[in-house]
Amino acid sequence: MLLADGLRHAFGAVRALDDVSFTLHPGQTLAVFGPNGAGKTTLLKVLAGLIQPRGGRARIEGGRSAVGWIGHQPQLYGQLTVWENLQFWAGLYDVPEPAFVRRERDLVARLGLQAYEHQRVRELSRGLVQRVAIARALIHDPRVLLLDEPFTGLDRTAAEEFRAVLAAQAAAGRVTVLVTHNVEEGTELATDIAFMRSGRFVDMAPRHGRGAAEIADAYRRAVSGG
Amino acid sequence: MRLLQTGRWITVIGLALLPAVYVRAISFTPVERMQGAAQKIFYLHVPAAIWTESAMVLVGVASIFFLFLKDPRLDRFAEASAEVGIVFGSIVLTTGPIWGKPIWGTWWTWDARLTLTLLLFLMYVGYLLLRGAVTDPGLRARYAAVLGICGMCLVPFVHLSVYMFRTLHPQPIVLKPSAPSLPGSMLATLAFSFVVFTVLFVGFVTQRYALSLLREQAAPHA
Amino acid sequence: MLRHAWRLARKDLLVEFRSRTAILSAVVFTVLVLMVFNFGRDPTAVAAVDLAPSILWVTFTFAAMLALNRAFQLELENQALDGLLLAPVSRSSIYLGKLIANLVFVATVEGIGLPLFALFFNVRVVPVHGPLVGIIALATLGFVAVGTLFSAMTARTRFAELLLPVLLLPFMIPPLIWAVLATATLLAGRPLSEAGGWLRLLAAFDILFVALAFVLFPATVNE
Amino acid sequence: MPENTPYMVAAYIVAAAILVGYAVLLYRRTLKP
Repeated sequence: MLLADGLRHAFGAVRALDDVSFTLHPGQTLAVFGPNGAGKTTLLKVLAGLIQPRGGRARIEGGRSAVGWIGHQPQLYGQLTVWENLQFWAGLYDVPEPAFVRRERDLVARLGLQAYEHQRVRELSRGLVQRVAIARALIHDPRVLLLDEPFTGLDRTAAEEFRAVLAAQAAAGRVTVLVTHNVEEGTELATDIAFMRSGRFVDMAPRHGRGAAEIADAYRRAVSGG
Repeated sequence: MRLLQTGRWITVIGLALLPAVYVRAISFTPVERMQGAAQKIFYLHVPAAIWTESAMVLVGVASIFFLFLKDPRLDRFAEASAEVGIVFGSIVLTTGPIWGKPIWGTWWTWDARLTLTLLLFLMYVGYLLLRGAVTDPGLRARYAAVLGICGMCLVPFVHLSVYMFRTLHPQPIVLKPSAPSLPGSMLATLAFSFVVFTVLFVGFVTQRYALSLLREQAAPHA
Repeated sequence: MLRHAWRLARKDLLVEFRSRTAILSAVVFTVLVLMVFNFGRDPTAVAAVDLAPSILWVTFTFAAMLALNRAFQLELENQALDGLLLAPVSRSSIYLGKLIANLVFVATVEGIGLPLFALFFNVRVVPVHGPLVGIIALATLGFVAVGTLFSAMTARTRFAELLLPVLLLPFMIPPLIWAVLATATLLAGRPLSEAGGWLRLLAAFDILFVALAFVLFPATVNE
Repeated sequence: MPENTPYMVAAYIVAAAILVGYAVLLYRRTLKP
């Protein structure tokens, strides 16, 4: 469960978050669309606990160890192999050895990384690195997944695979918050849609099966009109 | 801007009193037998040195409170006193050698007071360089605070190590715990000079503080 | 906390010794500085023994400086700092991890530099190697504790390589003074007790600045 | 008593120059922040 209650934050004079509140329950995936600088990344960082908000509070059941983060920076060490990276990060999340071995083998299989397990991350392609980043974010079995523009730099097939993995995660009862300025990418995954402009939720509603095109013009109306 | 006006007025008063200090030191205070006229540099050198060191303590204390209260005013004050610390430090680093040349025969001596001031001066420069190198105001303020606190904590260690290393500096006449061995009139002149330097310090810091306030209002960071 | 710190340190050292560029360049740098000292003095004018403490400590100061520049570079090159901050790991264990990694790195360089120093300047180090290593450890801890804290700040600025030395050197001077004096006493064969005052100062410096670094480190990473 | 008045004069001039110089610099900087 994830709760955002009256979140406010500002960098100097610029208001990054202006009274943002919502609650998400397991299985829900919220896609937040908004132009660059609307405060999307700030929102994610506040939810993840990277930034202390000036006002209001964000609460995630299970605290920081229940949070998985995938951003355009893979958070991996190029010199280390895939396995070493996963082991390092799992260690930080205090994943017990047997659980680590089981989860690592399962994630590597599901993400098709068996052939690269002992290769240094530096030598992998962008698509593969993104998959390792996903494995890293899921290695400690987080209840909440925070995704910051995860599709950037991915070609069509890699994006497709990525969506498949995320869909499986939602089914497994995880809460996901996806932040992107690209409406087409985020829509299929979402159970709820929110439009964000200059730190405020202009609109937030369940998707009710609306397609990407429909959401796109609702987005244009909301962002320009408001 | 009211603050700027007060800062300017204080500085003007300070500068107006400065000639009074000069006159008093030069003509109304006895010449010291052993060192001759050069000893009168003492009346400028010591107050400036005291303020150079105190400015670092002010930066440190303001930084400590800043880390707790996150109040930008403290950060501005720390920056202002660091810059004024450099100004007073440069006075010490110029008058010191000028005083040293006739007395000890060399322009620069690694004695306690000068070495400490040089280190303080370099730390102020480092402090302002760090501030210059970081654009994001929040980050800059926090980094400057961390450095300011470390700087303040280093001062006592510099005192200890430099005094122990070797010192040519005449025993600290005024600061000696026992009764100051300065005749009344000299001590009075020193006190008067110290007051004027204090006025100048306050005037400069107030103006510099107001300046960064104006800069922030003029171009609020994106 | 220690567990996480050790895991972090192991990762740093694994990456550092796997890429080997940093450790090799630090060692080569140390040897070169020793050579510069050797050719930089007129052997007839100044006896090696008198100059030895300063040579040793200037070399170690700059070797430590080199290593500390790399401290947080790792996180930045791999853009993994956010990952560390996100993990349920206390800020002080991140600092402790970095501190341990840097200490091991600098100790390795010093471990190679010391025998070479003794060789190049035929200083009889063996009889006093015990207390000498003690002095080196005390001073290095002081350097690296402050250096790790500062490199967490300078790593993200534009000209980190220049800024770190400028910020760090004033903090290295007091420990450098005491270490040189203590080393001189030792190499001159006088009992260690004579250097007691300096060692106490070194210890006091270490305790204060390690504690200070632990307290201040979160301020350098938390937004 | 050694005759070294010129040193005193030099030091006094330098100190005054720095103080007045900084005051002017500050004044000019505060005119156009």
